[in-house]
Amino acid sequence: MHRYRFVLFRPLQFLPVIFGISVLTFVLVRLIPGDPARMLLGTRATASAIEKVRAQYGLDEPIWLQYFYFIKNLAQGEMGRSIVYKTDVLKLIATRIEPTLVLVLGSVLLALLIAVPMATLASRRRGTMADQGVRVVSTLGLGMPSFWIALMLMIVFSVNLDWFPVSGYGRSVSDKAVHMVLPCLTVALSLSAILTRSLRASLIAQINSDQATAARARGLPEGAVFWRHVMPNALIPTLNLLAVNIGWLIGGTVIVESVFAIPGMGQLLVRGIFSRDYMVVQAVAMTFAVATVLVNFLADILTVAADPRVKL
Amino acid sequence: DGVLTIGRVSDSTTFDPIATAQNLDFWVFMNVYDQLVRVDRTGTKLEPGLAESWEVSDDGLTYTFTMRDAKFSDGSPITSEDAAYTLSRIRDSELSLWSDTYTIIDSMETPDPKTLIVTLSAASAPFLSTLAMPGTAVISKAGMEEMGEEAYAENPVASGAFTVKEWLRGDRVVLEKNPEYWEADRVQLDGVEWIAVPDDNTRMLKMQAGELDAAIFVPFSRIEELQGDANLKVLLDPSTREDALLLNHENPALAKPEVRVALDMAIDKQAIVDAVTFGIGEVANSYIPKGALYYNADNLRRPYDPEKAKEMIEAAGESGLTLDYMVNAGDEVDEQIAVLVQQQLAQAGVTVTLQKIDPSVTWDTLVAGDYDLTVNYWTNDILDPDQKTTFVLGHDVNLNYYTRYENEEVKQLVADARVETDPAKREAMYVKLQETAKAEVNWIDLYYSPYRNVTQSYVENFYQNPLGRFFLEDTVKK
Amino acid sequence: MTAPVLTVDGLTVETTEGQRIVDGLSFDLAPGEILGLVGESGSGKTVACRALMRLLPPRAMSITAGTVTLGADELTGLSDAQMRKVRGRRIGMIFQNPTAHLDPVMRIGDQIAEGVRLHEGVSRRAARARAVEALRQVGIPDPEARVDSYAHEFSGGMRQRAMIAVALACDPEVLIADEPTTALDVTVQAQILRLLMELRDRKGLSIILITHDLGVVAQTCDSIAVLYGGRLCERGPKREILGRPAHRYTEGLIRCQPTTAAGTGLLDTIPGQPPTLGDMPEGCRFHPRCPAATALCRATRPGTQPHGPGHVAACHHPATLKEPA
Amino acid sequence: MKRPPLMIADDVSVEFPVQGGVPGFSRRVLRAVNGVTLQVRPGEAVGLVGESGSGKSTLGRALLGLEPVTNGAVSFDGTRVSGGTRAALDRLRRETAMVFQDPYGALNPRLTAAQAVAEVLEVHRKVPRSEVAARVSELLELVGLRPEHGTRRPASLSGGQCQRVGIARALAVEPRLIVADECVAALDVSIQGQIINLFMELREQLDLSLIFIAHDLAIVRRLCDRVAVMYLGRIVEEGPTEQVFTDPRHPYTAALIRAIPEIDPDRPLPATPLDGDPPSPMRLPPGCAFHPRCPHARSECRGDPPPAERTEPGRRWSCILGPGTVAPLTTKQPETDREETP
Amino acid sequence: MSAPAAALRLRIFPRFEGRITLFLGLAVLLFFVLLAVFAPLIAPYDPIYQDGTARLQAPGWAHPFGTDNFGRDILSRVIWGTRVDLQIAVLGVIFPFVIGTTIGTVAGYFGGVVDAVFMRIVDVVLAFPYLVLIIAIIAILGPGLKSFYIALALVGWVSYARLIRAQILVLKTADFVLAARSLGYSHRRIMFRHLLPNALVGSIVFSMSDTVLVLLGGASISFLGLGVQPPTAEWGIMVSEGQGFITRAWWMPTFPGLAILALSFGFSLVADGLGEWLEGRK
Ligand SMILES: Nc1ncnc2c1ncn2[C@@H]1O[C@H](COP(=O)(O)OP(=O)(O)OP(=O)(O)O)[C@@H](O)[C@H]1O
Ligand SMILES: Nc1ncnc2c1ncn2[C@@H]1O[C@H](COP(=O)(O)OP(=O)(O)OP(=O)(O)O)[C@@H](O)[C@H]1O
Ligand SMILES: [Mg+2]
Ligand SMILES: [Mg+2]
Repeated sequence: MHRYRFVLFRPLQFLPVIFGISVLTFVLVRLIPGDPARMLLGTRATASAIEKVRAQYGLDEPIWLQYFYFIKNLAQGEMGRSIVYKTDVLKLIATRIEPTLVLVLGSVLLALLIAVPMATLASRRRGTMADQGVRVVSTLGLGMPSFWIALMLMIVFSVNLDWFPVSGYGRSVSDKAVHMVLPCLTVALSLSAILTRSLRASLIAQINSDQATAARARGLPEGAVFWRHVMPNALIPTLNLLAVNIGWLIGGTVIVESVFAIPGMGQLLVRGIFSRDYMVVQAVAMTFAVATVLVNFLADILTVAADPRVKL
Repeated sequence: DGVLTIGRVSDSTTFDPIATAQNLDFWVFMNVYDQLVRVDRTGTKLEPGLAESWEVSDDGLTYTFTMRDAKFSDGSPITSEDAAYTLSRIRDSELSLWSDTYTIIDSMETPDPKTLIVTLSAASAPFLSTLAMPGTAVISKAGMEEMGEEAYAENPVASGAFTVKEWLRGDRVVLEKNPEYWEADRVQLDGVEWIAVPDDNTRMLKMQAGELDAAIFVPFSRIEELQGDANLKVLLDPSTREDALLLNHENPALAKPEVRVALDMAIDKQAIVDAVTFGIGEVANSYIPKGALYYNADNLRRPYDPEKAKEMIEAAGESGLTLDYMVNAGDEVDEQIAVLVQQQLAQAGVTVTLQKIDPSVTWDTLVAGDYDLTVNYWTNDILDPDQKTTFVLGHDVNLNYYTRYENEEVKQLVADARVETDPAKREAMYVKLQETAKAEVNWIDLYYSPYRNVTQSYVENFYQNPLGRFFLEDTVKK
Repeated sequence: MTAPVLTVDGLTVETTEGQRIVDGLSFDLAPGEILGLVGESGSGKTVACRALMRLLPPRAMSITAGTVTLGADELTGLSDAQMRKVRGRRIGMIFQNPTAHLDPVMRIGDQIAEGVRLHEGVSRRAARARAVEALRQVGIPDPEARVDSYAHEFSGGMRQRAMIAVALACDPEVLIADEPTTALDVTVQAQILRLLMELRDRKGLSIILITHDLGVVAQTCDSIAVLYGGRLCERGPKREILGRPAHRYTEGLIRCQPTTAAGTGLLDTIPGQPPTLGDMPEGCRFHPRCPAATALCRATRPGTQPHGPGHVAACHHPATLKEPA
Repeated sequence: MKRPPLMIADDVSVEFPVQGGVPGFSRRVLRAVNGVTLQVRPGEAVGLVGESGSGKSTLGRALLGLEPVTNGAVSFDGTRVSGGTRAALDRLRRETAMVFQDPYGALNPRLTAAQAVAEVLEVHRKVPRSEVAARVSELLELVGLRPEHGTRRPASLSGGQCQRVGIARALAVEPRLIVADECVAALDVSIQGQIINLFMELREQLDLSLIFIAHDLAIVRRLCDRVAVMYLGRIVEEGPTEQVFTDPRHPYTAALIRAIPEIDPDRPLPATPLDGDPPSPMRLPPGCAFHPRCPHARSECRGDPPPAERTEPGRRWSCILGPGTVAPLTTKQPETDREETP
Repeated sequence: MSAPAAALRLRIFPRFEGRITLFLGLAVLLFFVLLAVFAPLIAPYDPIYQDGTARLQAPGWAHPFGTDNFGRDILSRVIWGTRVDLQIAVLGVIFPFVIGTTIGTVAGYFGGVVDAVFMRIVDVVLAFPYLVLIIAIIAILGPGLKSFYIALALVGWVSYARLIRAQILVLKTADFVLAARSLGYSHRRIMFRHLLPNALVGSIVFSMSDTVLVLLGGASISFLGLGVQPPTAEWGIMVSEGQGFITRAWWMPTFPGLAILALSFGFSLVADGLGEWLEGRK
């Protein structure tokens, strides 16, 4: 169908973004003061040892040459070797990508599970105490630092109630599921606050929309009007908001992963930044960026699928 | 089951002993590898490891090790060849971060599988101690050559009590009892899991929830609370850790000894111990940690006297002194000390401006000398005081630990002490060094503090030796 | 005369702030009649019709007085559930802006079938057949294929036809058409008006046609009701009103409607501006713009008086009477 | 004596890029105005009528240099302005103005009426700063607003009043030509007349040229000297208003005139309204663009090239039919001759 | 009759909708502003004075919010922290707002290459995890508030640019812009006198809720140890430092946490109220 023709050509538009990201990460990482060799060797390093490490990772080359190698490797599907972990960065990422993926997807799912009923309640009972209640709850959800939410959840649900493990990722599928409830909930609480607000606003707009009035004029009960005509139309902008916020969301996993000791990409990235592990930072940032781009691409496809008017 | 789970800040980075300088890795190396020579539990004596015994020639240049009957985890015998390979690798390999320490090894011979003869290019009192450093963990030559360095670094052939069963990068290292280990009878645990839990609070909560058998590095602030938990045992093992306030002697004011002395007097170390360590630490009086070899218990303790300090500073013509204090961002204890020092020095008329710096930049700043004051800590890698003394007083490459303290006499004394083989004379030399350092205030000793670990009450014989190693051979889970 | 299908008596709609948007509106609708509801923007035409359907924006306005009777049922007294059975099934409604009033993400056929299935409980298949039939009735070519289209795939005229199909799918007795052609081109407007008239002829539908274009009314309606400032000025048979307007506003409206007839010089106009909700004039709401206004007009609201066969007007000084001294 | 034309559009086309093509490869365009030739003389009012989407607004904007012309040329007062120099464009701006359909949308909601008018005076330095206020009230008075209206923002003015502000602002530049784009379509009938009358008076007083875009032919007949009928981007008929109304030569013009509702209970709806909708300008039919809806269409109409333009003195139209073939409009008479079954 | 009853029932809220929220929000903000301005007068203690004899005291008469592990009065620190956190909320939003608005306006108005270039930059920045980018920039500039503001400005403008650009794209097709062009106004005048004031509403509402994100961002940055210099009292630092004491001295993280929540709540209310009020005025 020609509405989906963009699927073929949109990826071309990604190229400049991905190129931009590669430059940005590369430059950013190298602008950060601090020497990876010294970080690796610690306090008792000798100058010669430092020189040796720098040479080993090509850090003594001019910066443009380093970038050239980076791009060259990238073109060959390589991301270089981690200075700290002394292994291929792609291999590292391969082991770390799943927890982050689960965390992000789980959070989104959970956030939707929270936001949809809340926004429904608020928009259908607009102006009542229920609406105000939802507003207060969502504002509070938004106003709490995630590390704080995490701590509270741990104390209540893990230490006191012993329902979920405090932290970690788990081994088997069911084990992982149990481990990821609290981390996902942590992210979902603030995410759902944003989604609830957005969804509530679009629901209200749709509830009062002409097409909803027309549906009522056909004799449809309010429930049918809401679920068949209001919700589908209101959900589309909210899903797009979600896609735009994916970078924010992934950023949020950085803290959640370290609090919950989830061996994911966020932790890898932060440790990478703090230990100046250039290759790791570059690779993870690139991965995140590509993921973000893909998510937005997916959102485009979804929007086109959900809204017959949209053509891209 | 008999698997001990231990929570720590971060995951291992490699199993190649020569390629890392991180304690994180050392802890696990000591479970997986054995060494020719080990440090004992008290951290004051060397004891035989894979080397059953050794002899030192009179000139102190030739060391002859006799290897015991032991096997790698793949069942192959551990020979002197392997030991020699291990040492030559740490000295020569591209990957080695420790080459400098071992260039003193001139040559090695292996006349038979049980004998290793090491010849040094110069006599060195601390040489044996350096053989107990984690980098010299004995690896299998055949294994390394067969697997290649990268594969070995992921799944090593073990010479120690445990083998690596599984390594989930970023999450945990899973160790399994090594039945081939020469002391396998001693090992009670079926396995060990080193689990990364970066957040201190989370780690402690995991202990409280009973999800870990042990956790290392308990924040000072949590000790009292955890001690009150009947299910937990808080272990405060003696350490060689000393926290000291570094002074940059290049600052014209700090170059004056009387100013440094005044600052030492202006700082109420006991208050710091009380506030920061909740009374768990102990005020330090020497750069050599308490309980370590040649520690001088009688070293001077300057009384806290801000008034006098103020007078001295004024007398030195430095009234209105302003100093930049470099704080390691994100290190809670560091920030707390900084805040206290700032307040205390204010009473002596010294203005301290705090400068938060990303920890990864700290070293560059220290190297560049862009600071006046900063707190740092040191733990000994080896039991011999030479290492720290050289770093702190010996005019080594690191500018006397970046304080830029200079005293030629001291420098000479450090060099002499290194080669002095008579223990009594050596001790006298180190006492002299400690007294001089204190007198001249190369830096300001703040406090000693123990290692703070916690285990479930059913765990026994879990300990950290003063050099920071965990030996789990005797650990039992009841 | 047959009994009216729909009787509106004294219908009053107020906002929550207490402003009267529709003030005592009364009229009735005979079977097969097309009633033109005329008035300027903001005169309350839309609100009045939504009030008939009890579809006023919740919490913003409500019916505060009056009754609406459809056949034997008094709509104002029905429960919400009962009222839903009236909507779509007995009264259909079409709107000015077809684009906004069709669900953009639901197929046209499904929107038609939705009401049919709800009201008549027929199978999915049967409802679809009905949808095809409804589209055929309103003159959409190739309805079998077009049931699966989305609104945006239709042209403006087709969308309006589709809306009519939605409204007529359950064969209502009354159709309320709120400015159904304002957004359309004149040539398409003629098509839609023609369609409405045909449907009336074929099905005996009664239609309330809201518009502000007297021309449309003249060509399509049987009778006319004129609204001004939320109140009824005048109502009666088309020829009566257009030929012998009684209310000064109606008269002015007819006078200032431009015609295609040749003419020169300035157009006739009604001076001044229509009143706004905030400041409704006392007395007759038209008096500030009325050439014949007197103190009486400024003070008292005129009552409706008969003015001819089926023709009533609310004016103190009807045009055909002698002008006051 | 006829004066030379003030504005000349010569074979003007305007194209818009549309989405859907492959980025960087093919470019799909929509030709909104397609080879239009039109002249406006000083003091003349030209009506531009046609269905929605036929390109009236686009043409109007192109004439004022607000839309880039892809083909052809526009000249104003003897100077070429399309693709012309900056100075020519500046001059065009200083001597023309536009009035819009949506009276609210055309005014910045944040400026009061007086500010909106004053801004023009300041930008063009029409009067010294000190006299701006006086000139503003003069202009407001000219369009029939009281001074107190000047202090209000659009939201607190009625539609008709806003439209007057828009006209006052247009007059502030002292233009020689005004393009009024459906400027009464959004207004109530009782207000429409007031605005039209205002235009008629202003034309009289100021010797303005006027391009009056509308789809309400009744108003055009009253106001304009000449009328041009557009269909899908082309002018299909143009001529003196009276002649076009009484004797349309193009069947589309005839249908347009017939479709206008008239307050005449005796005149029923046209029995055969024009069938179908205007085709999308993206997919123009070959030949005469009107042929799919034309009751008189013959096979010649369906093939390229489109019908040649036929002219008579003062008139031109693009249809193969001869004069008198399409029904003339006879007002106030029932069109019994066309009253057939649908 | 049910109709009048319904009218009565429904009359309670709509009239105040928006306005009441707005006033409530403004009241909360005003409260904090007063707290910040009069901190020296209101705070019972010196916020950085360490009283070695009064460590970790539970809330009581002498210290209503208790003391921390240095014996500092938490109430005083919370009050003084208002100064820093209000500054974070305001400065952390103002710079991105101004930069983003300007760029968004120019890009949206001119379109074409300018737009394409800026939007690709926006894409790149958006594709980067937000917090990570901020951490990286702070790492470059060195920890501290100034770096935080610069990082926020460098990263945060993107949202505003997108928002404004979208508005401008819609508005620039409005008749009043065409009118301005037909009247020969300069691009600058059209952009900044005509378009921008009309496009700003959405961004202003967004900026109010953005302050909440900035406050939390500040807290997260403090959590990672990259925030203000000690011993400055700042809520985010107080919460993250107090966390370790949660089971032993719950008051240490709780009160500054509540302060963050309250201020966020104030800003959110203002955002909601402003949004609804402006919506209602249309
Ligand atoms: N939801 C609402 N809340 C408050 N007032 C409203 C609402 N809807 C309409 N009104 C007011 O009610 C009055 C009548 O509006 P209505 O829409 O019925 O007019 P109309 O005659 O249909 O006008 P138009 O020809 O413009 O459609 C107007 O003054 C309008 O401002
Ligand atoms: N900026 C634009 N980009 C793309 N297409 C446009 C643009 N402006 C107008 N068009 C298209 O050009 C054609 C002519 O539009 P124009 O607005 O000139 O018609 P019009 O005759 O003024 O219609 P109306 O009576 O509805 O105002 C239409 O098909 C329209 O969709
Ligand atoms: Mg209406
Ligand atoms: Mg137009």
